[in-house]
Amino acid sequence: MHYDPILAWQSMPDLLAGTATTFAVLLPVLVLGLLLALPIALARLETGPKAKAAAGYIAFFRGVPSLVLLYLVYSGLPQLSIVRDTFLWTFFSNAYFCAWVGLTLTHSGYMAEIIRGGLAAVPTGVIEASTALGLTPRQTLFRLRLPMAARYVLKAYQNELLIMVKSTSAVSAITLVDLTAAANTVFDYTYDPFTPLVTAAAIYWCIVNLMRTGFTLADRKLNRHLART
Amino acid sequence: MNAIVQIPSTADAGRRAAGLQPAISVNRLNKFYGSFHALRDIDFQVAQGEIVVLCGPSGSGKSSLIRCINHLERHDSGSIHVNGMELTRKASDVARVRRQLGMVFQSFNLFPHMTVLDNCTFALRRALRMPAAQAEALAREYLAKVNVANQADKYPAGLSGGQQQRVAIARALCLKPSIMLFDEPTSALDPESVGSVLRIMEELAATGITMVCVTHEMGFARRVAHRCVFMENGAIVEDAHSAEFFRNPRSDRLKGFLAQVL
Amino acid sequence: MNAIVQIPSTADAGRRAAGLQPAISVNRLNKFYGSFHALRDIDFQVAQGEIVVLCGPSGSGKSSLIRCINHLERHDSGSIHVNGMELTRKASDVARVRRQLGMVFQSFNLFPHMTVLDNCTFALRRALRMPAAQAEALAREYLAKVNVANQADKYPAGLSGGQQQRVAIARALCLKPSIMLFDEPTSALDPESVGSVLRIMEELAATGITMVCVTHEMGFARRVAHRCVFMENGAIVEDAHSAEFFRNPRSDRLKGFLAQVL
Amino acid sequence: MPQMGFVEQLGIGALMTIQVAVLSYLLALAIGTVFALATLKRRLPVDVIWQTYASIFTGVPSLLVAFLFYYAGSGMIASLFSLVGLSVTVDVSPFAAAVAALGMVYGAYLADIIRSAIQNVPPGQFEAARVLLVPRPTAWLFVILPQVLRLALPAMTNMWIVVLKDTALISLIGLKEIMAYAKLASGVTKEPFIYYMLASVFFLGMTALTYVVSQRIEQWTQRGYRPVAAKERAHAL
Amino acid sequence: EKLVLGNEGSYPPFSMVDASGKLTGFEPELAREMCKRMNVECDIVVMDFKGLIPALLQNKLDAVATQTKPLPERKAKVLFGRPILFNPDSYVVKADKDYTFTREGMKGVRIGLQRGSAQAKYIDEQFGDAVEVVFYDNPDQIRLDLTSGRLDMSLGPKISWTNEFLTKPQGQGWKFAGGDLWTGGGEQGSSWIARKNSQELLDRMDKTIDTIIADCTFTKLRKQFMEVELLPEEAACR
Ligand SMILES: Nc1ncnc2c1ncn2[C@@H]1O[C@H](COP(=O)(O)OP(=O)(O)OP(=O)(O)O)[C@@H](O)[C@H]1O
Ligand SMILES: Nc1ncnc2c1ncn2[C@@H]1O[C@H](COP(=O)(O)OP(=O)(O)OP(=O)(O)O)[C@@H](O)[C@H]1O
Ligand SMILES: [Mg+2]
Ligand SMILES: [Mg+2]
Repeated sequence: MHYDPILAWQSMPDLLAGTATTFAVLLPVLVLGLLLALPIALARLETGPKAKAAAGYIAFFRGVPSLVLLYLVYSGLPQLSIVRDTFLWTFFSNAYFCAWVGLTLTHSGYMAEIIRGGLAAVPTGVIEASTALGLTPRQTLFRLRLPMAARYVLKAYQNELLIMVKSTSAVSAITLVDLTAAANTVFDYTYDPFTPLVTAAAIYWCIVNLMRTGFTLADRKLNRHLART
Repeated sequence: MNAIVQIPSTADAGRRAAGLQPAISVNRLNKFYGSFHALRDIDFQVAQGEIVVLCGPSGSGKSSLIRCINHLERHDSGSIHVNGMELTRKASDVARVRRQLGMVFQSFNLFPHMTVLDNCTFALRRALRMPAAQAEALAREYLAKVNVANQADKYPAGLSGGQQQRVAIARALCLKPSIMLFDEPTSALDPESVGSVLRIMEELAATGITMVCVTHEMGFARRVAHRCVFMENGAIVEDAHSAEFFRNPRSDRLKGFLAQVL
Repeated sequence: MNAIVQIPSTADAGRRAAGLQPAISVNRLNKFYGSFHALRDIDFQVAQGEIVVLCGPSGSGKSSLIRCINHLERHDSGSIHVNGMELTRKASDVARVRRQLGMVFQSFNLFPHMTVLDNCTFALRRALRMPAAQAEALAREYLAKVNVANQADKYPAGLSGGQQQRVAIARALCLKPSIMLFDEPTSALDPESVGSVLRIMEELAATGITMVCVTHEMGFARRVAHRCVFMENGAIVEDAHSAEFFRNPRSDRLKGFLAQVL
Repeated sequence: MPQMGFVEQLGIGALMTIQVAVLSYLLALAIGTVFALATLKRRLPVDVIWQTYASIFTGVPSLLVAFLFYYAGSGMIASLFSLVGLSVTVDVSPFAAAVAALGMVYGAYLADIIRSAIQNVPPGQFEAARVLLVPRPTAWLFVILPQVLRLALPAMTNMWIVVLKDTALISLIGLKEIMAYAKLASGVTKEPFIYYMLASVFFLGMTALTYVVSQRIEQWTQRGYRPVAAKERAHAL
Repeated sequence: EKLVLGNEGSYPPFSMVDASGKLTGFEPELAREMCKRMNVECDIVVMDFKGLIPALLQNKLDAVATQTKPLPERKAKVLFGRPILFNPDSYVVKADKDYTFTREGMKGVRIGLQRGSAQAKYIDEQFGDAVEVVFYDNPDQIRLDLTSGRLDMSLGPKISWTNEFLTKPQGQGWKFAGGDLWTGGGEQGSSWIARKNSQELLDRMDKTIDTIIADCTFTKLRKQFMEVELLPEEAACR
């Protein structure tokens, strides 16, 4: 078993195309997941039926393997005629759309829990100070609680994001050729598992470590106020 | 340094002389936490420009009263009027009343991720929609008044407790409230910082602003307050001119309390 | 209630009368945090049974000194002897010296997940390997001494600040130290709780134990301490009999300080 | 309708999933704890090792790590032993490769979680234990650990669920866990949804069980902490 | 002597795991018969198809008892035994559609193929980027997507497409087109394989299978699982 640089070079275009697919799947999921997670996290902080529903949502989508969720969206929903025979089909016939839906649901489940944790960690006194200064609850939420929560959860968000980058590879189950799938295709043709997978691993490594660096910089910027003097 | 107060207060807080509207008027106020009766039939008036000190043992309801007045807690019955406006649960009423009130907390509650200057301009810009430049000028003016102008670009964590509390006072003053509420503003401070905050409060008192202050700094109460109110178990036990309050405590409980804290 | 002390201390702390070994003897002690010189050439002696109060402005190095004495911080030069034993970096020396010392922190530092009783028996059982029954009996005895016997089965969070601090004192006393160190034991407490802790400390002083106490409670210092030491900028500025300390402060800085805190 | 035989196989797969997940998680906990303790104080050599480890194992998908261990593991172990002059041939089983891969990947994540929990235990707790003469190991075990657990539990529970679900990715190295059986069963019966749904029910059941157990542990770690008074929700939207 | 054989396990009726968890299907049964006659103890390991050759190369398996097409790049790595079956490929298209299988005729067609298969390679060589290829991990998904309308056609082995699709209700309205194709370099038979250094083992396996075919046990086994004949030699056993 040895690393074959020539094969690695030859398969580079395929792997880069796979990387592009990975991003095409990932980026909308990150944005949509975040947007979806916010109202769920807020509902979770309340009491009563809304909170129960939010808790159920989080439990369900964190619990179901994303592979199954993707299958369900991609192959399961078309069995229903309201999906199959209406305008919805124009969306659901597209594998990217299905990937976005499936992964967004999973991601939003995790994110809702992370955001809830961050919001809960904002000291009550600070919220009261904002209230006493005359800010409306909405202003307090967007201008104070969320910015502070973002600072608390940076690390948890980083972990979720890194795991998300890698678990995007589940989309190969619904025909998308992401980076892992691209490496697997090379592997399928050459029976050399080592070279394409190590090359893919190297690309993942670059992506992830760029993100980690980004987070370190963000942490330094956002948490300036904690810097020891 | 002490202000010449326009309206001498009467110890009989229930029925105030007519003419000038009271700054704060609390009537038969009751507050429950679940089944716990935290405030019992409170009647409490503060005249315009009056400085009132609230004291009493821990858990007696001092904070609860202050917090009801600016609606950080909802009251369950009775009424609260601030400068003649009734405080109801309507968001618009709450906002109108809060515009009259500045609040300073025991634990400062500065926004840790904003610089001192941003702490002060935050409400000006977001709540009053003041242009940034104007807000900054105003904030710097008040920061200078409390002697922390040179700390404007630091983060709160970089300041001593006394400096933080003075920033908190400046932050509240920026909004030009007609009434300031203080909830144990010095009890989280080290002994030397206490002095600097009390001095700022004295200067503030001299400007004729109305102040309600929960504190155990009896020296401050004696020197600055017009009236002292002693609470216990959610009720007002004594309410008297401050000279009278210290010289002639009527109830045994207040006598005991003063013996402890003096 | 005040104890009759065996050994009258002399204000000149540097050269003590021979005969009895000093409880604590600190010589030319220096301590740096990075490049910051926190303790400068400290000479500091405490005789057996002596009660010493340390005071001074924030950041003057009071805590650092106390913490060096029981090796919570390492000193960089100079020597520390406790009951004649030198404190070096050797683990066995550190342990031997710590056996002599009880420590009470400003923030109590009770173990939040253990009941009051377990807090007290923990060290007895784990460090001294005392049988459970004996440890419990001892712990209950000391809890009774500080008047919290009836709280033994509660968790610290269920107690008031004053009660928590008294538990912390009992926890330290259980190990029968010959010297007690207090670092601002009352400054995290509400005004009424302060009284209860100071009373326990006075009773403790009356038993003839050696005590070093960082505090700004000047009333306590006056009534109980034999000697008061004033620190500033990492150095000892004044060291005098307590009567002398308050009556005749020599340095201007101490005069200013006393004016602030009294 | 699902055929009972296949459901039984799913059960066998579920057992395998649980075994792999539990062992991986224990390994990850061990690795995480060691790294957390080693990196509490910043020391250059340890820091370099840790940063390299973290960047590799959080940077590479766990599937690929498992692949490498499975296919190249024997060689790696042999060359490790040959460094000390031993010639050893170890056959890396899919099970061992899976456990090692998941354990090492999630160990990197857990190290961060555990370290920040330790750092958030008030320093006064360490100091109180020291001045009370409590030996270091005892203090860690009885004073620090319960408090670390209280702080880290939510994140650790999350990580457990992630590990559990990640076992599904390693069927590619021949490990027959529940998702592999679901795939086999749907391949034979041509009824994919039934078996994938059953597999999901298993995962949801495990998540629910995790929730119940973590609540129990949480109650235990929360003893002594006053329940935070449910304040009025004046601030919520 | 003990042999470790690899088998796919999810390619009915050639290879599957039945409800009791037992590996069965034509190939495992044939392999068991072969082992019996070779007088060796066999361990049949179930593994993803694409894991088989790497595992073989890594000595995790001694031979692979799953039909494998002799593609050139495979032949470069492993040895192929005697053919186990002849299984030509054919296009599967909507019954009411007629395609000419040229670059022009296939323009814009969406075709579903198994990832890494010989068919995928063939389509790529024939039509390049004129067609839109969608890759799948397993043929069942291709069939689902044909019926759901995401795909226009597929290309795959006739035997399994007949068994699994065209003779089933959901395959109504679909047909083979384009005739028999021998994708994968034109070689016609699919075989079992072994490592390059196992020529001797492979010869023994081949010889044993020859005897199994000769005494019609092969056909008997095959009939338990399917109707179509797999080898020309089977004609003797009709
Ligand atoms: N959010 C709450 N939920 C339940 N009980 C509360 C709440 N806030 C306060 N209380 C209770 O109400 C009583 C009065 O509390 P309050 O904080 O007003 O007292 P205080 O006089 O300010 O005391 P302190 O001097 O300790 O600040 C106390 O017994 C307290 O336990
Ligand atoms: N761990 C540390 N690292 C760096 N500097 C420190 C550390 N601990 C204390 N210092 C600095 O050493 C000086 C003395 O601190 P110390 O805590 O001994 O003062 P103190 O007299 O106890 O003050 P206070 O009354 O505020 O408790 C201060 O300036 C402080 O900032
Ligand atoms: Mg209060
Ligand atoms: Mg200190």
